[in-house]
Amino acid sequence: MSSYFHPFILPFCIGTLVLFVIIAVKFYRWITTLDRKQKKNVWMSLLTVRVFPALWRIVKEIVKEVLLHVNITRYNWRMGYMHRSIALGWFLLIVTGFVETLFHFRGGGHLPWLGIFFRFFVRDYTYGISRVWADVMDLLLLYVLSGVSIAIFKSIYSRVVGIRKNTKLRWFDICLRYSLWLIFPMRLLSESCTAALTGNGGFLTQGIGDMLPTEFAQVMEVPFWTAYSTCLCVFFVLFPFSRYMHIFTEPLLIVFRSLGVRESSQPTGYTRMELNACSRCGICIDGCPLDKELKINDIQGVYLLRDVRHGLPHRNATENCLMCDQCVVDCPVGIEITEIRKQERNKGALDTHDNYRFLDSIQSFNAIGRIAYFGGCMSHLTPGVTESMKKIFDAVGQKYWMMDEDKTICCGRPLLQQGFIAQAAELRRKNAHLIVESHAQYLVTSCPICYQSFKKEYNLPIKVIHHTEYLAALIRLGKLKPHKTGLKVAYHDPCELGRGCNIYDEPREVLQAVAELARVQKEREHSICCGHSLGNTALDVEKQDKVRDAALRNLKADHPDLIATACPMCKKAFQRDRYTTVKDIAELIAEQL
Amino acid sequence: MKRYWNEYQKKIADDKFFYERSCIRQTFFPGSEAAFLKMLREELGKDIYDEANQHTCTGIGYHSDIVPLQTTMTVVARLFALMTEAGYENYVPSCVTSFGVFTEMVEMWKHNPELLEKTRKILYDTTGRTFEIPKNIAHPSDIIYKFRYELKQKMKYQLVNRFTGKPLRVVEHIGCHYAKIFPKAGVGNAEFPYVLAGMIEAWGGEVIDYPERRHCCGFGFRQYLVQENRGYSIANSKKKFESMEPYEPDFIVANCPGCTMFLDKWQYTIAEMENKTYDKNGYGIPVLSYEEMAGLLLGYDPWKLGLQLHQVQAEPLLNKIGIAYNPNEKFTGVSGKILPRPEKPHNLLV
Amino acid sequence: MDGKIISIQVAIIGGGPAGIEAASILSRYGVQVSLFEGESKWAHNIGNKFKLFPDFSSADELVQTLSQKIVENQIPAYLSTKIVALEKQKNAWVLTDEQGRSYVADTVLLATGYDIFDAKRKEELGYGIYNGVMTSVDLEAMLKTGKITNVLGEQPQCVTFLQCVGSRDEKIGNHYCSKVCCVTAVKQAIEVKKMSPQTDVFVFYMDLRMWGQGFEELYREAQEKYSIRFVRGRISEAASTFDDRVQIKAEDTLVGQPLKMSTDLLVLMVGMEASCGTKKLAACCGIDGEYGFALSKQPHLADNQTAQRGLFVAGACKRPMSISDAINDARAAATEIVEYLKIVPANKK
Amino acid sequence: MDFGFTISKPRSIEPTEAGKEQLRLLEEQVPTFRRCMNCGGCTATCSAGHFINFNIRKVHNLYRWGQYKELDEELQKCMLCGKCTLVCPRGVNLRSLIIHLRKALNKDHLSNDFQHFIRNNNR
Repeated sequence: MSSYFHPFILPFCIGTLVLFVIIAVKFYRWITTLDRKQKKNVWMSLLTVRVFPALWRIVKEIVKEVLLHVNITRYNWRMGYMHRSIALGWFLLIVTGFVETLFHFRGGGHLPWLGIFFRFFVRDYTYGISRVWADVMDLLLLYVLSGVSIAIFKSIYSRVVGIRKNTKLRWFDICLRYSLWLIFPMRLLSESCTAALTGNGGFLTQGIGDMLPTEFAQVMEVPFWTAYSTCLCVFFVLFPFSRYMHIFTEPLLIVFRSLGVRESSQPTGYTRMELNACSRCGICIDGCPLDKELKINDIQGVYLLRDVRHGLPHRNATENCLMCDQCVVDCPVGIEITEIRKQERNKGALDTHDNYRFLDSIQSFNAIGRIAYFGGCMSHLTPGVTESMKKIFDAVGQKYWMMDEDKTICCGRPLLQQGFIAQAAELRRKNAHLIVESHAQYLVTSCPICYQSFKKEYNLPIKVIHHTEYLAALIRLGKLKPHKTGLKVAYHDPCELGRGCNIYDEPREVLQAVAELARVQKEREHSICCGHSLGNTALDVEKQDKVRDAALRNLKADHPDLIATACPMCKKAFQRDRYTTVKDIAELIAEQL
Repeated sequence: MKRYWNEYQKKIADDKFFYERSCIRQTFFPGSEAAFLKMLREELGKDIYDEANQHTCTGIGYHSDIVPLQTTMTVVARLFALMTEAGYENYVPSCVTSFGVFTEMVEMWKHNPELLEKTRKILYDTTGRTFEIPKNIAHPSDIIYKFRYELKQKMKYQLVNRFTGKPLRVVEHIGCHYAKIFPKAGVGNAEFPYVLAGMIEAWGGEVIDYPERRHCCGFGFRQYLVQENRGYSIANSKKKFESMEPYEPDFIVANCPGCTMFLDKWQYTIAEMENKTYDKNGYGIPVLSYEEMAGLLLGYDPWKLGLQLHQVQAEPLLNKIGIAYNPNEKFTGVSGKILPRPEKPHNLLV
Repeated sequence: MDGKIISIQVAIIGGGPAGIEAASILSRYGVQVSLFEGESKWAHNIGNKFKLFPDFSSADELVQTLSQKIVENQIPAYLSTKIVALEKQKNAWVLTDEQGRSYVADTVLLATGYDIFDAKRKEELGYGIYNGVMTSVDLEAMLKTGKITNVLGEQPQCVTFLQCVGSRDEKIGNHYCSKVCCVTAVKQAIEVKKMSPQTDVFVFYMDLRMWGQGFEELYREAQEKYSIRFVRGRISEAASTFDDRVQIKAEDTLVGQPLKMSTDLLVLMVGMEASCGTKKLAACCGIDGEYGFALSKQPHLADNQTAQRGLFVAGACKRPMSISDAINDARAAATEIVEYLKIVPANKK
Repeated sequence: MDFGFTISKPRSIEPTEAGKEQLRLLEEQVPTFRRCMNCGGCTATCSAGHFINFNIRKVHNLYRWGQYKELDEELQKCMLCGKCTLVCPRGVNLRSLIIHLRKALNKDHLSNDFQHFIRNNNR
C-alpha cells in the first residue's frame, strides 16, 4: 500500500478534510436556524405523501441546475456552456476517476486520493481497456479546460459570452479564481509529465507528454503533482468563504426549496443558503433597467447578496431598486432577491407603533350578492379606469360595491416594499376586515399592486381577480361583446401583474377582442419596468423617466397607434410623455361596448 | 446734515439738578451713584441735590402689573413734591425705568388734565403736599453726555488699548425705557441712540455696531420675576452675546441699572449652564455703567467705584487701559473693613 | 406639387393677431406680403373668445378690426392654406401647403401661434370623463351664448376655476408659465359673476401673476366688488357626485387645511402649448426651442430674428403671449423685416 | 448647577448655522425637496388625509420647527401609497422624504449625520 502514498498528496487530503468540516458546520448552522414556519414546511413535506414529488423535484433540479445549468444556458448558451463545462466536467472527472479506480483495483479497497492522483500511482496503466479510460478522462479534462479558457477570456472581455458586464469581484474572490483556473492546467501538466515517463496517458496527456523531453518530465513530475495538489488545497480551504460556496450550497438550497421552504419576512438560515447559493454570474446585472438606462451599477442582486452575505455596507443596494423582479425571473438559481431586499429594508428596525387607528371607524358594506371592486389609491388619479369599469359592470348587469369610491385604505404593499412590515400588516387587517364583513362574492381590483397584495399577502376567503382576468372571463363567456377596431395596440406588461402574478395571457386575450396586438420585442416576463415603480424611493423623476423612455422605445418599435396597460401607475408614467397615448385595457373595452 | 441731527437732540438742563437714586443701581452698583454726584459736584461744579427722603418710583411693580396706575401717579407726584419743596425744577432719575415712568406720567397728565388734578388732590389729601411738574427730566447719562467734552479735559485715561494703541472696542447698550417708550425722550431718539456712543467716541473708544445692538437685555420684569420665565430673560441676553461675540468687544457699557446687572450676571449663569463665555479667554465681557466708565477714565479708584461687586471682573480691562489699582485693596470696604471673599464660579474665570 | 409656383417678397405664416398686424404694417411700407392661415377664419383663437382682458372689449370686434386691415391694405391672403413644410433653397424660402402647392418667398415671418393644452392629459381632473369639467375655452364658448348653466341646464350654484392646468407642471413636461391664464381666470370669474350673481365663484391658484397694466386692479375688483374667493392651493383630483356635480380635493395652503367641496362646474385654465404648425415648421428649419416653441436668436436685441437668415418669428409661436404682446411683437418684427430687406438687394426677378 | 430654569431656545427661524445644517441634511437625503413651492397638491390628494387631518406640508413645518416628536407622530399616519408624489407639479420625491424622516426619527437606529442632528436638536 505504501507504494500508493507520496507526500505531495498531503495538501490535497488536508484541504479536503478542512473543506468538509467547514461545510458541515455551515450547513448545520443554516438548517438549525430556519424559522418555525419553514421547519414546519419541511416536516410537512417529509412526513406526508408530498415527499415523493419533492424528492423527484430535488433530483431533477440538481441535475438540471447544478450539473447541466439549464437555466443559464437558456438565458445565454455561451455562458451556460462555460458554467456547465466546469461544473459537469469536473463532476464527471471525479466520478469517472473514482469508477476508473474501482475498475482498476477490481473493486478492491483503495485509498481515497487514488482517484485524483491515479495516473501518478498506477504507472503500468497501459493495457487494452485502460487506453479507453485514459481517453475518456482526457476528453473530460479537455472539456473542463475549454470552460476555463472561456472564463479567462470572459474576465477580460465579457462580450465573449454575450454578457454586457462582468460582476465586480472582491480581491479575495479574484485570488481564488486564479487558484481555480490553475487546477486544471496543473493537472494537465502533471499527467502529461507522468505520461511522458510511463506512457499511461490518453490522447491529450500522452500527446503532450510525447512532446516533453524525458529529462524535463523526470525533474518536473513531482513538482507539478505537488502544485496540482496545492492548488486543490488552497481552493478547498478558501472556497467556503468565497463565491464558489455556491457549488455546494445550491444543491442544499434546491433540497429545502423543494421541501416547500420560502423566504420569511426576517432573515433565517434559509436566507443564508440563498446568499451562499449565488454564484455571482451577473445575469441579474444584465437585465437590470437601472444598470442599462441609468448606469447605476452597484445595487443589483449580485451586489446586494454579496454585501449582505459578507456584512459589507449596502444601504444603496437596499434602497435603490425598482423591485420590478426582472432579476428574480432571470436568476438561474432562483434566489428570492426581492424578498431579501425587503428584509434588508426592514432592518432600519423601523418602529412599529400603530397610528392607523383613524381607520378603525370605517364601516363595511353589506355586499351580499355583489362583487367588491377595489380601484386602489392610484385609480383616484386615473378616473378613466374606474369609470370604465363601472360602465362595464353596468353593461353586464353585475352588481358591485366599489370599496374605495370616496376614500381608499392603501393595500399595504407600498409599505411592505419599503420594509414597514408591521405597519403593512395593520393596513391589511383593516382592509381584510372590510372585505370579509361585506360578504361580497369576489374581489375585482384595477391595480396590480393591490392585486398582488390581496392575492398573496391577505389570505382572503374570497377569490381575488384583476380586472383583465375579469374582462377576459366576460369575453370568453360571451357576456361582453366589444366591437373590434382597426387599432394596433402595444401591450405593456406591468411588473406586478406579469412577473409578479404571472398574468400574461388574459390582458392580451382581452385586447385582441378590440384591437390588433403590435409586436413588442421585450414582453411578458422580459417587459421593461415603467420606471415609476412604488418599490423605489431613491430615484428622482428625471431618472425614473429615463427608464420609462426605454420601456416606451421598446413598446413603440412596431409603431402602434397607442399603448395599452393594466396598471394605473404605469399609465401615469406613460402619460407624462407628451408624445405617447396610453389607455388602460378597461378603457379600450368600455369605449367599444 | 447738522440741521437734521438737531432734530434728534433733546433738551438737557445745565445746572440745578434734583437727583433721584435707583433701587437697582444703589443696591448693586452703589459706587456708581456716588461717582456721578462727585463728578457733577467736583469735576463740573454743578448743583445737584440728593434728597434723603426719596423712595421708589414703583417702576418694577408698575411694569409687572402689580401696582395700579393711580398709585404710581401718586408716588411719582410725591417725588415731584419733594423736588418742588427742595426748590428744584430739573429732575434727574438715576434709573432708566424711573426715567420712563416719569416721562410717561408727565405725558399722560399733559393729555388728561383731569388725571393730574385727581393726583394733586389725592396727594394733598393723603400727605398735604403739592407739587410742580419738572421743567426738565434728564437721565444722568444725558447729563454726562452733555458735558462729555468738559469731563474729557479732566480725564487721566482714554479708551485706548495701551498695548496696541488702538481704540477700545465698546458695545453700548441703552435701556429700553430710555427711548423706546417715548422716542423723543432720548438723545438721537430711538432711531440713532447716541447718548452712550457719544461718550465712547468722545473719550477715544470705538463703538461696535452689531446686529442685535437694539435688542432688549432680557431683564423684562415679568419674565425675570417669575422663576419659570427666566429662560426667556436669559435667552434674550444670550442672543445679544452671540451677536456681539464675533466683534470681540473689550467691554459693554449700559445706561440702565437693570441692563448693567443682567448683562453682567447672566454671563455667569450661561457659563454655569452651558460652559460658554463670550470672550476669548473665558473671563467674560466686563460690563460697566457709564458712571463707572467715566469714573475710571477720571482716575477714580476702581475699588471705590465698586468694580469688585461685578460678576465679570474688570482687571483685564483695567490693564488694557493702564489704570493703576492695588489688588490687595480689592476686598477692603470703603470703611476699611475687610469684605468676605465671594465664592469662585465653576466655569467663569475671575 | 402641381408645379405652380407663386413668388412672394415676404410670406407670413399664421393669420392671428401677430401675422395680420405684421402684414398690414409691411404692406403700408410698400413691401409685398402674402398671408397664410391654415384655418378657415382669421384669428380663430381670438374668435373663440367672448371678451378680452383687461378692458372687457369684445373679441369679435377685435377679429373684425384685424380682418379689416387685410382688406384695407389689399393683402394677398390665403385662408385654409395650411403650410406644412418650409425649406431654404439658396436665397429663397420654399413653402409647401397641404395641397402640395409651393410658394417661394425671399423672407418668411413665422407667426404660427399656440394651441391650447389638451386637458385630457391631466386625467385626475376628469376632463372628458365628468360632465361638469370644462376648459377655459369651453367656458368662453358658453359665455358667448350669454348664459351660464350647469350640466342640468340650470343656473350653477358654484363655479370653480383651477389655474395652471398644463403649465408649471412637470408631470406633463411643461415647466413654463403660460402667463395669460391668471388674468383670464379673473376675467372669466367676473363675467360668470356678472351673468349669474348668485353663483359662488372660487379660483384655485398656486401663484397669481398679475403682470400687466390693470391686471392687479382687476384682481382686486374681483375680490372686492364680486366677492370671488381666491384659494391658494392646487386641486389634485376630481370625482363626480351622485347629482352629477364635481367633487374636488385641494388644500387651502394659507389656512393649512385640506379642502373638499363640490361644484357645478370645474373650469380648467388650460395653458398654451406650441401649436402643431409651430412645432412642425420650427423643427423644419432647425429653430425649435424648448417645448416645441420657435427659438429667437437672442432674447433682448434680436427677439424677432432666428438662427436662419431671412426667417423671422413673432407672437405666441415663441412663448405664451397675450394678444397685445403678440401685436406689439409683430410690429417689432415688421420693423426688423423692413431693415433686413434694405440690406438684402433683390437678387433675382 | 440647577437654577430652576433653563435658557429658552429661540423660536424664530434664522439662517443660523444649525438652521442651514438642518435644511442641508434634509436636502442631501431628498434633493428634489428644494423645488417645493407649497402648492398643497400633495395634501389634497393624500389617501390618509381623506380619513384624518394629515398635512404633508405640515410635516415639513414640524421639521423646520424642530418639533421632532410631533413630526414622528404625524409621519406614522402616512400609508406610503405614493399619490402625493404622483401629483406633485415640481416632481418632489415625497415618499423618499417621508421614509428618510421616519428612519431618522427612529429611536433604536442611528446611522448617519441626519439622525445625529435630529437627536441633538430636538425642541
